[in-house]
Amino acid sequence: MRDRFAIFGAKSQEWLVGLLLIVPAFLALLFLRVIPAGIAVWESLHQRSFFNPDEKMFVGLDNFVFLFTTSPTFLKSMLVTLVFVTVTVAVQTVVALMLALLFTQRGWGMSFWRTLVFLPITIPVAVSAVVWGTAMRGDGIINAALERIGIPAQPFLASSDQALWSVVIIASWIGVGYWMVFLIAGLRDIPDDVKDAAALDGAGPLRTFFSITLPLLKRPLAFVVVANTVANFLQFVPAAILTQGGPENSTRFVMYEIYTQAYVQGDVSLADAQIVLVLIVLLAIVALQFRLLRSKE
Amino acid sequence: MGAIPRFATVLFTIAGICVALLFMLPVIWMLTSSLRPNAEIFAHFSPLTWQSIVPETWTLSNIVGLLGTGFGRSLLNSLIVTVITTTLGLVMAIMAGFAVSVLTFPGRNVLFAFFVVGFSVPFDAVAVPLSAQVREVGLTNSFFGLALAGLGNGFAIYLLRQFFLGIPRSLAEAARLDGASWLRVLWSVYLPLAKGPIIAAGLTLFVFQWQAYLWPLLVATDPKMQVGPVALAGLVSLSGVIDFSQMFAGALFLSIVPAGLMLWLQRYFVSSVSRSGMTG
Amino acid sequence: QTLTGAGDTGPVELNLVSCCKPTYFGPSVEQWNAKNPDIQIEQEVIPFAQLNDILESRIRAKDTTFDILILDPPRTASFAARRFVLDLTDVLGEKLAKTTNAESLEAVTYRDHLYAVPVFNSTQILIYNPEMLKEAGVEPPSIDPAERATWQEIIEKAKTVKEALDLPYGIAFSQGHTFYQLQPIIMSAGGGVGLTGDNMLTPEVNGDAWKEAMGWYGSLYADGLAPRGVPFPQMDALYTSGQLPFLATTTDRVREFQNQGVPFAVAAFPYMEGGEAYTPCDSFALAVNPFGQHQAQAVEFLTWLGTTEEGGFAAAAQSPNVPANLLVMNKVSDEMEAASDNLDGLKELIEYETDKTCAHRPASVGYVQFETEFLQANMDIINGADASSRLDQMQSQLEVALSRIR
Amino acid sequence: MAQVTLRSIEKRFGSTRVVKGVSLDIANGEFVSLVGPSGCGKSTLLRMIAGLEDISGGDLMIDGRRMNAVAAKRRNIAMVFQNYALYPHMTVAENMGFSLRIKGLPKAEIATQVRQAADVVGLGDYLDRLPRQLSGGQRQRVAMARAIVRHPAAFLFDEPLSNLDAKLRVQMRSEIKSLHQRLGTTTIYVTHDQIEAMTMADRIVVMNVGEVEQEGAPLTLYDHPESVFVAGFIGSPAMNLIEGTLSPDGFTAGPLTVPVRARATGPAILGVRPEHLILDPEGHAATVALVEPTGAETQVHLDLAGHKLTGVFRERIADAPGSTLHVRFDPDRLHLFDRETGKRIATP
Amino acid sequence: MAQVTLRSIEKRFGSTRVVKGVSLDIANGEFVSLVGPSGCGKSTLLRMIAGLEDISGGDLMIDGRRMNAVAAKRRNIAMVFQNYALYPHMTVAENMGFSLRIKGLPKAEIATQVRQAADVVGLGDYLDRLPRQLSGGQRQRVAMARAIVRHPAAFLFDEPLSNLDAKLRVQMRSEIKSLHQRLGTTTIYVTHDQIEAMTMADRIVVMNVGEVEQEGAPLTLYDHPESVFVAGFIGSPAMNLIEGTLSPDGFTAGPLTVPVRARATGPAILGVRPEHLILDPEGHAATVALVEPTGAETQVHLDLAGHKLTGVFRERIADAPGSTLHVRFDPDRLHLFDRETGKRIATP
Ligand SMILES: Nc1ncnc2c1ncn2[C@@H]1O[C@H](COP(=O)(O)OP(=O)(O)OP(=O)(O)O)[C@@H](O)[C@H]1O
Ligand SMILES: Nc1ncnc2c1ncn2[C@@H]1O[C@H](COP(=O)(O)OP(=O)(O)OP(=O)(O)O)[C@@H](O)[C@H]1O
Ligand SMILES: [Mg+2]
Ligand SMILES: [Mg+2]
Repeated sequence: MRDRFAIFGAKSQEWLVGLLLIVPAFLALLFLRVIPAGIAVWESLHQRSFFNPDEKMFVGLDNFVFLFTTSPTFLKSMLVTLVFVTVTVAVQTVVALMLALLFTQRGWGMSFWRTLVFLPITIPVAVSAVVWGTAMRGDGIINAALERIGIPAQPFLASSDQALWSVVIIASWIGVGYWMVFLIAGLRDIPDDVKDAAALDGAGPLRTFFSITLPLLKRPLAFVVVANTVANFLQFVPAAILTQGGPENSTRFVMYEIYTQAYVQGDVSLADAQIVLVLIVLLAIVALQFRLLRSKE
Repeated sequence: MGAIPRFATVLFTIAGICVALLFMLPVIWMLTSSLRPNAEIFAHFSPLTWQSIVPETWTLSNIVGLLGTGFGRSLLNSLIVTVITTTLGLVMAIMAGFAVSVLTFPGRNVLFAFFVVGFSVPFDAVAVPLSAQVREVGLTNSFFGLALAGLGNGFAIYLLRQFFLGIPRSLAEAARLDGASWLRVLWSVYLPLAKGPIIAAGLTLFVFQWQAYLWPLLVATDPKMQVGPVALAGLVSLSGVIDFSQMFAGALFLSIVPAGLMLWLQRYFVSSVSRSGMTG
Repeated sequence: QTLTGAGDTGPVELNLVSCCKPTYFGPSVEQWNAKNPDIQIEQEVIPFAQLNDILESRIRAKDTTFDILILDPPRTASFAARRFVLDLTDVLGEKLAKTTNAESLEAVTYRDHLYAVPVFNSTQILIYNPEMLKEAGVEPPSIDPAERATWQEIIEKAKTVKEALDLPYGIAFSQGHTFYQLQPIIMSAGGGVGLTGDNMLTPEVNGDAWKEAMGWYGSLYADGLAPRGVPFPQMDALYTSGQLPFLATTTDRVREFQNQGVPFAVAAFPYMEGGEAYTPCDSFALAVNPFGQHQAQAVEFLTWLGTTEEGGFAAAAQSPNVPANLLVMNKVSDEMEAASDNLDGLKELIEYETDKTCAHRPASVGYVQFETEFLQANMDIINGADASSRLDQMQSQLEVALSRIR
Repeated sequence: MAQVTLRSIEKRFGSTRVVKGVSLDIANGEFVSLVGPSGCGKSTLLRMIAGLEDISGGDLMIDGRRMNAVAAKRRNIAMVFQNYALYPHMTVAENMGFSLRIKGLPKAEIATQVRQAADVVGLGDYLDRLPRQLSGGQRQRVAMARAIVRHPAAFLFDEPLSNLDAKLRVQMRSEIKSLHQRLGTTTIYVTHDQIEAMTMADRIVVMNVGEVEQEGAPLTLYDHPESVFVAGFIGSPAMNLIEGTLSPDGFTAGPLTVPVRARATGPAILGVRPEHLILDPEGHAATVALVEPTGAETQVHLDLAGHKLTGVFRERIADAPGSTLHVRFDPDRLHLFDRETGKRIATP
Repeated sequence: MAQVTLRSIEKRFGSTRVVKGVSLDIANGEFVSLVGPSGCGKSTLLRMIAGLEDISGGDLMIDGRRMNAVAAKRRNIAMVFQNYALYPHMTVAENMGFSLRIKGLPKAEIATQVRQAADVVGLGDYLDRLPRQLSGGQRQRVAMARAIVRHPAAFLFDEPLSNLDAKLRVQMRSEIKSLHQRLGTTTIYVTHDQIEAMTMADRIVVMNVGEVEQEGAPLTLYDHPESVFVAGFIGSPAMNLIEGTLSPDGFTAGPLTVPVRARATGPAILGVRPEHLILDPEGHAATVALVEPTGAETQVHLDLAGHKLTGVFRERIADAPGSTLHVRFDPDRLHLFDRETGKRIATP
């Protein structure tokens, strides 16, 4: 036993324990996510014959070249996705934070009201999409309400100008309550005495929020932003059901593009090339966010 | 805090109710729609009247009809699969989250980066090759096979890491000196102090699995293994017509379980105590 | 040709991948199981929206866990060319020719080989609300294919009724986003099926006829006559809740509307002025998994369905669709017509359309790409895009997409 | 600068009464020390004055205005917390400058003032560190500096020097005192350190289980404790207390008799401070129990006729435990208390 | 019980050397006090001994075994943290019983031991409270009790009494001492309290910026500090240090001349403890700057020929600032240090 891990110092056993604790999750992620992603990288360098899917040819970067030069939709879908993600993450994070603040205040039945806000995430996305699609119909309930207050009916999902924003609203209705939960957990973790100190230093509620609460919420906030980015980057069900990527490709999210490519049209190589690009873009964004949201504490 | 006027409490309560209502409106509409005949659902949008929300004819036939389609069984399947995923996934995530946040060892950050890559991989995109492998090892039509998709959840690990980092390290040190093994430190110190985040992580796993749709389609070919969301989507007829009232009834049934769970777990979201045993 | 499972003795369990409600194949499976203890069939139901996607990926992965699959006829070429379905020409070709609607058989034939047993057929009709028409003083269109109305006439009537009764809309197309429902209109305007060439891999979707038909179709929405911004699955509900007088839809609505007690009458599917009449056709067929373990037993079941009266009836029992099995076709349409006294002539109409006006979708390996592109273009046109330029765009995008098929 | 008045202030946590009707008048510019046993409610009282804890009963007046319902941030009071409560995400400089930033002072001005305050507490080199990179004492000094930098109407200190070494503590003590002299800011200062309490404060308030036992000038409390509790609490090592009986002959406890000048008779307690034990060959013979040299002095624990006494002597005493030492009590420095009530018995 | 040996122990945080080669031999059962200015590395040293911090260099031996790589939980060492580190979710009783529960002791046994330890620290009534419901001093006592209950091989205390009131501190001090006498457990005790360090320890180790300045028996350090640093650090109020020159005539600092018996000459520092200033009408005339009565004594800050001096007198002195006081230095108690090296200059 003596000095077996001497090079690591007193805390050496942590290495072994850490290893053991990580192994299950590591294997799960390795086999369920990372290896399939690796296969996608390999496949993206090949082209499978349509008529004989078993036959595959090494084509180098041809698939990528196709995506960037020939594909009529890929670049557009990347752009649409980036816009969607940026807006949705911003909207959802801000709203979720506001709700988290509201629902950590003292009030009657607060936990019950909070649960109601959380409820939408539990409804199958496909059904939520139907409900909102119905509500946003030209003659739907939202337009009826708008007309009541004197605003003309809007086309919402039927217009290439409004469709993306409509999907943002739907995605936010679904997600906001969910992200709120993490922020509530984070808010609860901020020590009271630090807030006390700020109050004595003369900080009002707003000041305390921006100078104390927000910086100390950085870790959970970083989680929400990163997780939300990834989740929305990969989100496509509402758009697939409601708009099929339209009108005029305005809601053609890149995951929908991949789904169509791989499942509907059976062009696996091209889909894999897209997956690789999505992964690269996503990791770049996440790395950037990590950098920006690193907490000092 | 001293000196908080009482009317603020009233104000916050009202705000809370308003927000909750706003989020509930679509759900309420679903609820009432599931209690009215299919034809009536879309009849009263414009202009807005009370009938848009309140059914003219109340009927339970949608719900009764729904239960006749074996929906109950699917719900039960969903529950079993989700419990498996949540339990196993949570155990794995807690262990890994603890390791990458509390323990210090070489390669820790590399491992964490690996987890980040892991959760950036779009699952829908790798589901097909994965389902082929699951089929090869003979896990199709098993609850475990269904649960597998949710197990490799890097999000839960990342989430727990973020919160574990917020627990003062000296607590772990005190426990170590008290003779606790690292597992014991995890069990006796970190778990009780991170109840809220652990519930949040559990919810992540729960919701992922509860909403799972594509994966069950790929690996659960036996109708006896059908899960709720798939059963719900099956209410669409050949020519694309949907029995909306039945679908809404089903959706509501599907959300009862997680909503109830959330309501029950509320009380563990108590104010954090993680720093209250110390100075500085 | 040898089929797997041919020599098997003892009980076998077959897996049938179908879609939609379990009742589609439920009665057939039950009746078969009751009579064939050695070959028991288990039904797996996949929601319609994902049916083809899931099948595609499972067969590509050489899934052996199912034996019979539901086949959407326009996919026949694509599936057959990739050997995703078993060639049934030798075992069933001749027998089926005697008992099955020839048009339906054609739809599941690729390069003279038969790949599936057509179980259902479909056609479309125009449903109208006789009470509304009467109130607005509009002459109802005829159910007689010989006196088929033109679309232009119908649109006029729809406008009149809409205005007279102050209805939100005049007409709806229950599958108006799909090529299935729009193909007859385009062809009636003189357009082709959209794909040509040796392999049917050359798009031809921006000719004058196409542009005219689609321009006309888009104008219905632009004018507010047809409902823009309403999800297509909700079109029927507009009709049943009394918000419009005309609904172009499939025959299966007849039974449904009757059950619901909705007022309706049937007219023949209209045609474009100066053109010929076409109607959509074809519906699900059953095929055999080339990687399945019990092909022989699967064929036995398909034979029973496609070539016997008993099997045909079993299949037709709960389906609102038209059977493809000629042995039962007559009786089923009789029943449908007899169900109500305002349906006189429905049987003749169905027989006429399935025989004479059937417009098959293009038998191309690239049909999926074609259908996907059409859906996008069509939705854009419905939402107000200029038909002409949008079809030009579709033409070029489709060329790119089809160029990937090698 | 502010005048702080407490009128029957109460604090309940659930059903536990932690502060039981405390009344105090603190004049403008006064320096008051709050002392009392651990858990007696000192921190709670400070927190109520600061506005961090709801007041369960009574009135808190600052400059004549009732402040019970005024938010903490409007009271312009600075507090050094017993557990520091530093902002973990801010550097030392940011921690200190936070209140100034809120006031909207220009950056350069903030930097100057922060640097000044940092120099006062000797943290000039640590301005860019985060709290977690500091030692315990360094953190405490940051907390001090954060209060000093603000020039508030009143200072509340909750054991601000407890984690500092003796040298630094003496230094900080005089810093605080000269600061007080310079600024004249009303100050309430909780401490466990006798020397701090005695030397810094204009007035000492002694608390016991949520109540004020006695208040007064430091030497008054020292020389004339009104109760056994105060007598035992003020002064370290604590006053020796001997139970006995008072008769016209003097004070008797078993074989021990001490002549006193009290008129009262009955059960009583005699108090004598350790430094008022005088080595005297003529004195009572006592057995040495333990000798503790502190350098400057020697603390000797004695057994005198069964009573345990402590004496503090300037002399280095090296007697081994068990040996005999002769001591007498300084007759001018004796205290007498009623055994029932614990109250002081007047001596003419 | 354990014997602890440190051989050139080093600690670096990044590039900062915080502990710079500390060597120490602590005998089995010894009670060692570790003192030094804030931030000098005391806590860091304790943490390395406990196994909470990796050792950057040197060897740590416990009972002759090299322990650098042994996990904290296997060292059987108890530590009272400077910031308490109580388990916030456990009651006082659970906090105390945690280590026993891990050892697998039966419940009844745990309850008994917990109760005993709680009584030692006077927390018997608080066993069911959570840490956040306790006052600062109460928390510190829980931390103490948690260490006591364990009967470990060695105790490490990091300023365990700093938040306690004087009375309780004296009481706890003797508790710890008698505990040590009873159990004989090797103890390393960090403190800022002079009296604690002097009276409790067998040996005092004085640290300064990561190094050991001097170690030895308490009185040795007090009477013979080897350096200016130790001279100034040990003793409170601190020793008066006067810079001047040593010549065969004695020690000269401006107009002040003090006869000393040193052989060396050159720039030097004269040290005299406050208690070794003696009131004497024949002595040097000094101006009173400040008078601080502490009750038992009076601390007087003086200005003697431009040198600031502090004197501690048993007498109550009421002279107003500005008045003159005559003092002389106890000639037997003078200390001399080299001004360059800070080292002690031997006096015969
Ligand atoms: N949240 C709470 N719930 C219940 N009791 C509490 C709570 N906070 C403090 N107490 C109790 O109130 C009493 C007074 O606490 P307080 O912190 O004011 O003491 P203190 O005089 O500052 O003591 P110390 O000198 O040890 O810091 C203590 O007995 C403590 O246990
Ligand atoms: N994690 C860290 N990173 C950088 N420097 C550190 C870190 N922890 C401690 N230090 C520095 O190391 C030095 C020694 O710290 P340590 O806590 O050991 O001091 P200490 O002697 O215990 O002081 P105190 O009496 O104030 O508690 C201090 O200057 C401190 O700022
Ligand atoms: Mg306190
Ligand atoms: Mg320290």
